[in-house]
Amino acid sequence: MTTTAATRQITYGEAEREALREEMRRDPNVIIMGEDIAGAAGRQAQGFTDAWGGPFGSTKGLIQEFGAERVRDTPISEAGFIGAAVGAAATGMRPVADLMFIDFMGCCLDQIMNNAAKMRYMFGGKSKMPLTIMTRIGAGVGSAAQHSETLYSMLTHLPGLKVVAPSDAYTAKGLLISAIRDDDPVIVCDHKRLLGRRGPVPEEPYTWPIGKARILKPGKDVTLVGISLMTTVCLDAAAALAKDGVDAEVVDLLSLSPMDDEAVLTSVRKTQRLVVVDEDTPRCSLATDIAALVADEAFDFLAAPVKRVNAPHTPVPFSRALEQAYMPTPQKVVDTVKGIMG
Amino acid sequence: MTTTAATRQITYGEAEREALREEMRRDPNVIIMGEDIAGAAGRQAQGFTDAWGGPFGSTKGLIQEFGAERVRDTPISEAGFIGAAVGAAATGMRPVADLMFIDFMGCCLDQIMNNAAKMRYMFGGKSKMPLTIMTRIGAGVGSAAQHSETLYSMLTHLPGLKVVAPSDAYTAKGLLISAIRDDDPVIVCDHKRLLGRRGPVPEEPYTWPIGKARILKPGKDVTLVGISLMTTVCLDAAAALAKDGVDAEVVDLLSLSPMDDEAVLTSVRKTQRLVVVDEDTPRCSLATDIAALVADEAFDFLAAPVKRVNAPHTPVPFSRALEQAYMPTPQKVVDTVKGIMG
Amino acid sequence: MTAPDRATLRWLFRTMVTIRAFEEKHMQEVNAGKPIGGGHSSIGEEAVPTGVCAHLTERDFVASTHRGHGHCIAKGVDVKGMMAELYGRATGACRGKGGSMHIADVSKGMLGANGVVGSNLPLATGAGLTAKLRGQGQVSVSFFGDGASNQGTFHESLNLAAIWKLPVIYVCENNLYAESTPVEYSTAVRDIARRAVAYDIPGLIADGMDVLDVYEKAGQAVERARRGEGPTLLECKTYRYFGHFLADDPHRYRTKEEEESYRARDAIASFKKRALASEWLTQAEMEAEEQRAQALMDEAVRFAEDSPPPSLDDLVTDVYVSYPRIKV
Amino acid sequence: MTAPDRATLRWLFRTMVTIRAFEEKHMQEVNAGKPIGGGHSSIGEEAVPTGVCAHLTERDFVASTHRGHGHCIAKGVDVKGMMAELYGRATGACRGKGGSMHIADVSKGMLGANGVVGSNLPLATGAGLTAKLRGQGQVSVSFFGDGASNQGTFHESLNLAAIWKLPVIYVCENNLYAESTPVEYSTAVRDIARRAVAYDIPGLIADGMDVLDVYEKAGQAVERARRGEGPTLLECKTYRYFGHFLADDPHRYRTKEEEESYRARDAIASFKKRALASEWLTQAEMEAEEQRAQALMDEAVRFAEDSPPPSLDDLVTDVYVSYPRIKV
Ligand SMILES: Cc1ncc(C[n+]2csc(CCOP(=O)(O)OP(=O)(O)O)c2C)c(N)n1
Ligand SMILES: Cc1ncc(C[n+]2csc(CCOP(=O)(O)OP(=O)(O)O)c2C)c(N)n1
Ligand SMILES: [Mg+2]
Ligand SMILES: [Mg+2]
Repeated sequence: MTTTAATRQITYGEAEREALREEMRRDPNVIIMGEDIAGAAGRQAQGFTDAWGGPFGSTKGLIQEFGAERVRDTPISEAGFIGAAVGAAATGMRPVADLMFIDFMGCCLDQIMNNAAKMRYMFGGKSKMPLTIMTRIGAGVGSAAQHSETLYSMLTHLPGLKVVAPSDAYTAKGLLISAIRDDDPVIVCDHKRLLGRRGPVPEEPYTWPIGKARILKPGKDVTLVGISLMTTVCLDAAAALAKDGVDAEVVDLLSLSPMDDEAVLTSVRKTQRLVVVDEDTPRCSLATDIAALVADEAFDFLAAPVKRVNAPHTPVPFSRALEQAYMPTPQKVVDTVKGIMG
Repeated sequence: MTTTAATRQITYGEAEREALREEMRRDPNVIIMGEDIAGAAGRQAQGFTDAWGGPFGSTKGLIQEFGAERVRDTPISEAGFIGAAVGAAATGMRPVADLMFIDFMGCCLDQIMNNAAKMRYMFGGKSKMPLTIMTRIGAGVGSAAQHSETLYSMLTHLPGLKVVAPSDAYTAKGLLISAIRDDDPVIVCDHKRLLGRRGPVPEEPYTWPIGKARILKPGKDVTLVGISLMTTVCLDAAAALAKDGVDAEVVDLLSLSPMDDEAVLTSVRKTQRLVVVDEDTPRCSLATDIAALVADEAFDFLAAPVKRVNAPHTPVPFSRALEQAYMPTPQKVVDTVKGIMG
Repeated sequence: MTAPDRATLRWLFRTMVTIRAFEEKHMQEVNAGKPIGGGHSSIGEEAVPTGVCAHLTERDFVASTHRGHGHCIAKGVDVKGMMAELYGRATGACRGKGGSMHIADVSKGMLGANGVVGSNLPLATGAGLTAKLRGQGQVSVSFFGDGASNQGTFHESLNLAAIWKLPVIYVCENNLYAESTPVEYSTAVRDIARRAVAYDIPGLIADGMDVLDVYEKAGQAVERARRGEGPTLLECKTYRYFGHFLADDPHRYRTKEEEESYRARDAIASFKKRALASEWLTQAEMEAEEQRAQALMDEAVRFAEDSPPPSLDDLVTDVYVSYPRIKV
Repeated sequence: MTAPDRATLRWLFRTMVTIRAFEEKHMQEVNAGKPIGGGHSSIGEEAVPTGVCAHLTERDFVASTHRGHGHCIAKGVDVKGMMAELYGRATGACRGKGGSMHIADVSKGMLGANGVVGSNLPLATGAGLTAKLRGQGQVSVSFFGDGASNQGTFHESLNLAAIWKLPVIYVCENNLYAESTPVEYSTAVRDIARRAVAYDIPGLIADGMDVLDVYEKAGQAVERARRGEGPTLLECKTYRYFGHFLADDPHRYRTKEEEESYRARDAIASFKKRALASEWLTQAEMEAEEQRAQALMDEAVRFAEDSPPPSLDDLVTDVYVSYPRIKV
């Protein structure tokens, strides 16, 4: 973690690309693999290269610096290439596998769950799994039910995996570097609607520790816990609440597994009220996880019911109006907070 | 639901077989498919048939009555045959697909999550998905990390799926019949350690409603919510607590999605204390889900922190001693209850 | 081969021009900034769904892909409902809840476009199982791309259909690309049809720019399926004229010459020429079809624009047939 | 073919009898009611891992299956650690946490037995990628069954290895059954090796009851891989003498005649006969190897029985390399 004052503003996506580039320079074992992460695969000789740079451009330019051996386009075979990344990680590489959308994890979950997550334990601690999986989450871009899910709750459920969800360009770079350097498998969940947002990012490599949340706005009346894009929803809600004299503290979770229990508990012990804002569907979600933590370990401090604002228990609808209604919004958070301010 | 007094005792596994047989007699659209659900596939002519009847014998005898067209052994291709069951359900059959162990869901989750669970919604309500998936869950039989998981929390997370977990022979038959008759996809989670347990089961077909919990032991001091095998752990704990003068109420959840919120809330509003006992790993689990529900909707009634007894956040270890330590036990429940009896 | 009868020829032409008109209209509307979802254009590939679906009735099944508009039209899904779906309207084929990648009409045997590559092959296989169990000669078709042929579901589905002798036709639309990835990079075999060897089933190749060739080969496969002899893998060599999705610039990964070579063999234009030369259809008849298709699209857009969006209550309906309540 | 050198012949024999002795000992201990996990016996199939691993060094990789004891032994995993693992002891190969289906020794290139059928093929493919990137001539082997050849991972892995020319040998142990399911039912092709056509790679068939035939064909595949020419699919026709797992009665799905026909070609017995006739090894040498194997197993059991179970703290260790704390 660094505290260098950074004035340069780049997008979340650019910050990730920078993280990848810096780590690939630093360690020859770092490789990247995924569908269209460069593009026009195999056509360098015909003058085509790097046609896509990933579906959102996060890997653009890397093949030009590092070549097709280390920046590997793959066929559409998620179990095959993510499983191959697992095998490469078990044998000494430090692969970054790109799963285009988290909605596709059903195509490769066995490799993630039964191999990547469990090998170290099953082998009695005698192996490492320095694997990073980058994937995109979230609704709000009109992509309908199979390209808009959040789903990190399902991965957080699984022992052996680490799961992070940056909320801006700064944490995107720091967490991705941490993920790549980590000897455990880390899933990095990037919200599509954050990729284009700009923020200050130091040029030199730095890490944001996996397992550490941050307080984005201190407050004393209620704790809002946000994850990924929802952190910005919390900030907007906090601004609106401030006008009504409610001083909300915003906790940006960042790491879902391991989770910074202490940051959440400390905040709630102070504010005595909690609203978790989570874009994932509600059942067995991060929101219930945090609510349960607090209802156990901060129970005596609570002055009001523990509240959650999630997407509803439905697939993501296509129609704009419905998709709008699907998303947690600052207004829903404000209304929820008001309901417990007594 | 029936209240016929049943004196006949059969095992959980036999009760399921009876449910399958009765439903297959009742409706020609009901078919079963899975690996070795009959066995010796294709060798009837050589005098071999029904060699296995499923890995635990739950489908034994069915091929003899219904033939190989309706009782279909499959290759080892979970995505292929479970996806085929989805396609058959979308076109008018009422298939029961057997997923040998829930640990293998990573091989076919895409079909379950993106097709079975979402088709009706994505198609604007213009389709049905009368699919049942039977699968086995749970540790405690020395099968190690890839054959002992519980994982129903991940499926409960998914909108569009229904998930049930019977706790004895009676509910096994009633819930399986309900699942088969249901027009939505239902996952039936059977704990390996329940399959051989006997209980009273009426001979005629009956249903246990999906979405309905039951109170197995009324009590006034604390609510214990159990799921699947953990219900029996709760009963044992309740018996032990009774000796110490603590009167526990045991709620047998049975349906995980939809969940009988009211049954849980009503109980907790009465007892003011809750311990959820869930064999699944703790993060984003059913236990957190129930805890969060209560911390929200029964908050004003709570007299103590909401507690959960889960397996730890680890894979399932092989060594007996470790596996024993892994499982939630009556003693752990008793200790947890004592910690909040004030 | 002998040409199909006049009614069929007319249907083939009508279907191809309807697909193209739909795709062109969609592209126009998107480019005009209409409040409408993007999508994956199938312009250039019209001959494939057309030549295949010519053999099907409403009782047969089709499972489709992200590039599904053509499959839907060829399978008889109402074009107005399709357009309204792209607009996210309550009158859409999926009441606005599915969008381009999920258009379906189960009542017509169209089991849906599908946004997950390779995910539809098991579905079509299951529909084939239904067909087999019903014993009424229905067949099932899975359309999928060259890219999809590398998914595990391809392998599992073909093996399953082969051992069970299911009446399924696996139609690989080999348009040379999966997004920006050339098939010669992603796929370890020159002709995808060759993969049939691994399941001991027929593997046929059709010229996907020639609707009559597709029609003929698909006919063989459908007949085999209806006779109960099992599945066929049919590879159609085709081409998409535009990018992977509407905003994609394909010139970052392929040459203009390659594009021109396919456009020069355009399925509609070459059919027209042959139809005139062979006196299958008159110039006037074909022009009438083209005008009809244009008019239909104008009508479809009007219909969509005049339609209301779904009610907000619809957010929580259709998740289940029966479920107690879903909170918002 | 010319016979391998004496040292190799001796290694082949030693490895086969060690595998058999291990499996027999395991079966005995289980039947005697020892506190030990069950497992999947590979008796009858010893020639396959032996003939393949004879070409490997510790720097090469192997990914194995639920039926993995033979692969582990042939790849040089310590037999005492294996036995202790079955006993769930702290001295086990996996410190008692893995059990029969997860025995591994990454330091020896053994990437683990694996309880999910078909799950190891991508792993071996990834190890092949490491090998290729390192450029030091390492190779990677995936062992898997006839049943596993119907999993999607088979298809995805072979395609990936083929397009990337990875040094991977996919060894299909076709023992005719997947649990109780006969291969002729589950698998739509007579020779699984034929599936190589779908990836334009060599598909070889070896007699899995003849260690020298396996040795020869595996040698071709390993050489090809080391030369950087890419993967090979090698099908070994073999047989398991016992049930799928120790408690399974195979006579519910296969004939005693079939069993006898394979036992008559037993890999160890027939090797012995040939070795004597060809004067590769003497009777005494071979008896010494057999006794050595027996003694090793006795020692392994003693070692296991004398070893402590894991400490209860181990429940929550080894989940991660670094993680703040895991509550029990
Ligand atoms: C499982 C999965 N992986 C990746 C994607 C992203 N994706 C959408 S379309 C596509 C290319 C598909 O290529 P092909 O199968 O050849 O069909 P085409 O687009 O050429 O019609 C990809 C990679 C996806 N939708 N699903
Ligand atoms: C994904 C998955 N499906 C099912 C099983 C259950 N199972 C264990 S071994 C086995 C048969 C495997 O057959 P094959 O691949 O031929 O190997 P063999 O046992 O003959 O060595 C099955 C179905 C499993 N472990 N994993
Ligand atoms: Mg394509
Ligand atoms: Mg086998």
